[in-house]
Amino acid sequence: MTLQHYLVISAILFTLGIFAVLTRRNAISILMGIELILNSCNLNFAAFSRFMTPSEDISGQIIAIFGIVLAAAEAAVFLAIILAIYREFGSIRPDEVDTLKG
Amino acid sequence: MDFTLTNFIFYGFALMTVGSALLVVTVRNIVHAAFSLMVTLFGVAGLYVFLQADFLAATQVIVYVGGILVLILFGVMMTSGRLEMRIHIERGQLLLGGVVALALLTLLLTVIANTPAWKNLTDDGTELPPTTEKIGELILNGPFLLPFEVVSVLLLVALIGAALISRKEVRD
Amino acid sequence: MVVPLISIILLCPLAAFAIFGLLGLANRRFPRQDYLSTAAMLIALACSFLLLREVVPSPEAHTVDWLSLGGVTFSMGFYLDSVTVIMLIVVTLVSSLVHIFSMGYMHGDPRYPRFFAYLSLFSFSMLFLVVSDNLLGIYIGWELVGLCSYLLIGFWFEKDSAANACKKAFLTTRVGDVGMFIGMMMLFKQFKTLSLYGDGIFTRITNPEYFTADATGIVWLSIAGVLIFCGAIGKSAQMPLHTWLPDAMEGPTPVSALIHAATMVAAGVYLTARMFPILTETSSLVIAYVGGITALVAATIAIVRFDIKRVLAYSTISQLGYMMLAIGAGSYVAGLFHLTTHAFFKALLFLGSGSVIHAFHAMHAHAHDDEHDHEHADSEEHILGSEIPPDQDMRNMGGLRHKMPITFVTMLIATLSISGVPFIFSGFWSKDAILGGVLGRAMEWNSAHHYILFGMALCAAGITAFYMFRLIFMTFFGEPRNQEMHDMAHESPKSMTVPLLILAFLSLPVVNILWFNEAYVKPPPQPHLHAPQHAYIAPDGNTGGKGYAVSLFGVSEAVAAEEEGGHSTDGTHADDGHHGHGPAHTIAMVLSIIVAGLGIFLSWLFYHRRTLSAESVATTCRPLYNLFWHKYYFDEFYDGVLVTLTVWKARLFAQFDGSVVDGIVNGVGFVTRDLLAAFTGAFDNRVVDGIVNRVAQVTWAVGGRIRRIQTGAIQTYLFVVLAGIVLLILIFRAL
Amino acid sequence: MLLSLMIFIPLLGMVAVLLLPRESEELVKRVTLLFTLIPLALAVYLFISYDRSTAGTQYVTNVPWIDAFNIQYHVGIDGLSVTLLLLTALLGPICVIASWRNIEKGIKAYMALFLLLETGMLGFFAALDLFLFYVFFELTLLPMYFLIGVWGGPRREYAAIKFFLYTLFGSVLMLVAMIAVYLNSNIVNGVAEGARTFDIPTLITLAATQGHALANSDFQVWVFVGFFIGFAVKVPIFPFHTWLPDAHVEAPTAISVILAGILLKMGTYGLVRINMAMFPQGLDHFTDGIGFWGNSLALLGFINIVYGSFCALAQTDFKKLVAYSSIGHMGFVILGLAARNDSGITGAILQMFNHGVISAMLFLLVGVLYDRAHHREINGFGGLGTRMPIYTGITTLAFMASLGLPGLSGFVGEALSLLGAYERFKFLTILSTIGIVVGAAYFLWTLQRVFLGTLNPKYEALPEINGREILTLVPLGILTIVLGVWPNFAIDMFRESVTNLIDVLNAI
Repeated sequence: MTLQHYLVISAILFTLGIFAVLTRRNAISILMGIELILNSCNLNFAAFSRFMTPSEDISGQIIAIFGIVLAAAEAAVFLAIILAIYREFGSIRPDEVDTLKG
Repeated sequence: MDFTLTNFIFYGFALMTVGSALLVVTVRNIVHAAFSLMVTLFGVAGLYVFLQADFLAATQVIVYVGGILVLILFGVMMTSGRLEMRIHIERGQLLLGGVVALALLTLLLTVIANTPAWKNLTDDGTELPPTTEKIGELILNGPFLLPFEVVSVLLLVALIGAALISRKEVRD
Repeated sequence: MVVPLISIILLCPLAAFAIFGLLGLANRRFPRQDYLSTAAMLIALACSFLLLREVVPSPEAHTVDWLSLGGVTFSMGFYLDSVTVIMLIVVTLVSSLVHIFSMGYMHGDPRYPRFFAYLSLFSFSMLFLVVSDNLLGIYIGWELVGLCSYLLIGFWFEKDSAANACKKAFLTTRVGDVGMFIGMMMLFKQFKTLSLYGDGIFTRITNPEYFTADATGIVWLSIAGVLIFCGAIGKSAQMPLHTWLPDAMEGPTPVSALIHAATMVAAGVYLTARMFPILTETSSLVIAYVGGITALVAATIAIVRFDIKRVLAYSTISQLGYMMLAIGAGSYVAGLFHLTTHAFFKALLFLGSGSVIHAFHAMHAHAHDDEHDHEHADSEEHILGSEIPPDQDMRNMGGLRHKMPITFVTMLIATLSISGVPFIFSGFWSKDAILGGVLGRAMEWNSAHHYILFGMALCAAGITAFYMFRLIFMTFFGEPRNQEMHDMAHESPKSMTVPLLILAFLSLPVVNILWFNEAYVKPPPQPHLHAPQHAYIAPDGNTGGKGYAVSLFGVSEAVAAEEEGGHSTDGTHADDGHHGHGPAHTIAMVLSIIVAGLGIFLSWLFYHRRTLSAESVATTCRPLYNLFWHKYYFDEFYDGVLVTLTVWKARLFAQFDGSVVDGIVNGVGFVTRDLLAAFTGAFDNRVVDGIVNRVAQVTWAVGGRIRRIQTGAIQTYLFVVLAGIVLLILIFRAL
Repeated sequence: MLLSLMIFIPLLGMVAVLLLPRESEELVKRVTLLFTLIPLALAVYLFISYDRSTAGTQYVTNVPWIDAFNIQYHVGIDGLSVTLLLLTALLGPICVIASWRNIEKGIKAYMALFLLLETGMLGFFAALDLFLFYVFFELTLLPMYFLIGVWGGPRREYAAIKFFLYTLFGSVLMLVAMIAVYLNSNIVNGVAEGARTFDIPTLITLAATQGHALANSDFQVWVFVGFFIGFAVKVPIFPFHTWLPDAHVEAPTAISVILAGILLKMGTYGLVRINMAMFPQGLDHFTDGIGFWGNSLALLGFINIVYGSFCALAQTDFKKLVAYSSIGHMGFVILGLAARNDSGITGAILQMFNHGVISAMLFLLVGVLYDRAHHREINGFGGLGTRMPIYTGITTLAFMASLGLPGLSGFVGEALSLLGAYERFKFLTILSTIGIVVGAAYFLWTLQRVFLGTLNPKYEALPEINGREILTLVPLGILTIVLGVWPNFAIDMFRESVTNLIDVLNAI
């Protein structure tokens, strides 16, 4: 197993996440895409920590843990916002929520 | 490259992760997508194990699978009411998104392949003692104390904020 | 002793005003502001008399640094010489008497306390001006008296005429002040100081490090001198900035007496006298001619006025012209002597007229009360700028000498004095000194056309006698012309008559000679006043290092001494003086007595015996009469230039009463306000602002197009961002 | 430390105000007042304890802030800044008191923004790091925009946006110039060495060093122009002034006071602190009296004086009149600075301070009248002198001070500026004296139309100025008189600084 294995997996996850965010017309699906992206990042942290630093240094893992915590916070807020939007607009399709349209 | 058991399991996890992620972004049924995501998260947790990150793997399972995924399902149920909600996708957007995503992937892969510092770094296979204790030391008694506290406050704020936003009656 | 005394003199009136101002802020009043102010003035008067003894041995300046910069220091301070003391006494004395007079005259006015507070502020400012040892201090006092004049002319500001007059006075004098300020800037650039004494301008002017008296230097100094004199033109109402003074009669009569006759307007003369050491031949000539023309022209205008206060106002302008003429001609002492005597007898005349007006006004107030303002609003005369309130119209008076004996007698004394009736009246001596000085100067110049100056002065003297007696005859002699008003008239209360009596006493020469003399501690006044008082610029063109006139006393003595020591021509100066002045004095005296007698005689014929009819003369000399009545048409001339442009606005111009520069002031005001200002205003709105708005519009329009990109769909945004990132990376990798 | 305390206490006050419940308006006002009074006390302390005998900066705090660009949190005061700090701190509580009754909506937000504004202003005058200077400069912009745009008159949005865009336009040029200075700050004889810096005192030294890129005269001229335009908008100088009347007319009274009293001074302060001290050769190019460019700065001053005065004469809106008169008076500052000698610069600085005091008084007075009559049309009044004697008295004092009556502070600054300018620009200075007459004309004309004559029957019941309003005016009135009678009181503070500045200017 080389570092590049992990990086490739992570890159695929990232791309899929981006793809989901770009194409899915459902806010919850977008959230899932974002989770994929965050996971790919965390995976990178762990991988770099393993391969690029001395083995007893596990700072990368801690950053990954922070990342997970952030993901949790983000998910909570995201869902709250989705709920609020749903109440307001009766829909969670992002293309229907365009108050900011110029 | 030799197909040892370890290697075999690794590729298994890798395939599981990537495949289920593909499902997440392609299936039309949102509930199915959510379950595929669960598989992906498990797969990543497995990969963490390969990276000697046992605590991280456990956290991944507990927080993601136990927390976030459940949250997502709740969200699905509260906003659609029906379990079989189909995800709307447009052709044009699919195409454009696909192009951008592919371009991005190509880019990333090129970078990965061409960065000299990352080449030929193989896993030396050293076994680490369980990392839990060390992580505890680092977080509660080491350089990560302040970030840890900040992140705790952030989490608190996010939860209170989420509760406030999703309340039925928002003042004004 | 000097500094504390002067401080007391200055602080007393200031404190009286400050008390009023501070209490006023809390809407309270000192119970008797009138007593307070008067007491302050009396203390100042007492201190001024104490100073008489302090001064003479060595005039000195007492200064403190007022404003110190890195390289330059402006100091403030007192300078005390005999002239200062004379002015101090004149100001405090007249001011005290006017304070007392006002207690009677202003009694019952709703703003009675405020009047006294203003008077106090004025006294402070005037005294500050007088004792200042530097141009900056003089300028400060100068503007402050202008403010007081503004406040007091506009004291009855409900009257539109008063509101206009006070603004006009302030603005007109400010035009002159700007000239003065430019002069100060010139002097400051050259001499690096604005102090006059000590190591000031008067010392540095002889120092080649600062000033060389070559041809350019003399031209430069002349310009500076004339510019400083501009201030005096404004403040002392000389031609062509004299038009504000007659209008200033809108103020209460005691104010006219104090500010617009005795003290403030004389500040211009005082300033010119102070600047004596830097005057060159050219600037002296300018001053002399301005003074001479003013004296003559104002006197002729006064002949045909019917408003008792306007007659006196024009008379004041004329007399101030006299003083300027004297200073310009080098008769420094004569000019100041006339300033002093004039202060007393002109204050007396104004207060006397105030007494008459008061007598009429009391009755008038009962009869008409509110209609006062509307009465004249539309009258023909109003447009001509000579609106006359009935209580000031001499055509309503007559035969008052029995009704108001004290007023009559005191005013008669003043009139005799101003007319130059010989020997027992002070005006004779001072006026004669001026005439003698001017004639002497003309002889010295030995150039025919400078005799014109003497001619103008002599004519003015005759005319003065004529119109002053016209005033006396019309007011106090003959039959009452308006029986109703005559019946109501009465002698004024003691608070008013006592100051009249004191001033009448002061108009006697004995008194003046006594103290004027004592202040000098010099030979007796008469020969002194007629002696050569000027060591002149040599008439033979030998102007080398002394292109300036030198006075006899004050610090300039030092200059004179230096000159005598340094130049071989000093003997010639003395000779010139004696040759020029001996006969000049005699001739001038004889002539002046003759013209004064002639004037009085004519006046008697016209207005008392009525052997000659003023009306018929007016008819026969219609053009001349019109010339005087319309104040030399200057006003009409200037108005006319603009009226061709804006005939329809004639009434607007008529609002301002006008004579010569009224037209200019209005014209400038009009051009700037209605044309230039409107134009700049429009330019500002249309062009400058327009450019700004145009830029905004373009931005707006472009924004309108661009905003369509903003779909509001977050996925689009993300798409653009990612595509952009990918592109950027590709581009930069390609490079 | 003291200085930083003073700068950030209003910010603390803002936080405190935001934490208060929105219903308790009285409390909000009192807290705001308290948090503006503390800086005032500190400013007075600084003013008293400032060592007048040296030109160096005092009360310096210098700690690294953003290491990557060598940006420091560097604050300190010299004589010029301490004078303006005092003015700012003085106007703070006065404006709070002036806003006590006439801000009807959102008093909490208003006060919070006001405190933020005060921090920006205080910081600006104390900053000694170019970057910090810029940050504070921009920091004043934001609250000002909202204060005008939310609490202003009928055309408030227009005015606020105009103000914002104008200033932003200027500050962009300033930013460019600033970056140019930064990038050149380590180039000596064409070779880059050492670290770049934003530190103003260091830059001033570098700009005077032979062979340093900053000392190149062409470079100085261009950078001078960049900074100049940035500050010119604030002053405002002739072609950049049209935001001022609009902003003034629409802004609420207290904000007009701040605008005229402090914000305009930020422009002239910047000119002295940056343009003159840092780019003496650039300054020389525009003030050496040779040719068009050599007279250009004085010409701008002259135009400001005459143009502003004439425009003021044409106004019938009381507030607009005062606004245009500000333009005229700031012209004297420019003229004095262009003279760059003792009397010119001292006069200009005095004029800055005095104009801050006097125009604050004028705007407060206009506000008093507006609160009662609900309009500002000069011709719509008449004869108020009989009805409101105290108000008339104070207005007369302010007018007289503004038109330059000796004995009041306006005169000293004006006279010194002119005296100084005459030594270098004779002709322009003589022409500028027109401004003195026109200034007197419009103020006296206004005085006549509003206060003299017969009382307009509409205003027979107009109430007299009340105690609170008098309280805001009295300190300013006292300052006006004190500085008029004893100008050394202020000049003592910055005499050494000015001498020092002139030495720098003469060194080239």
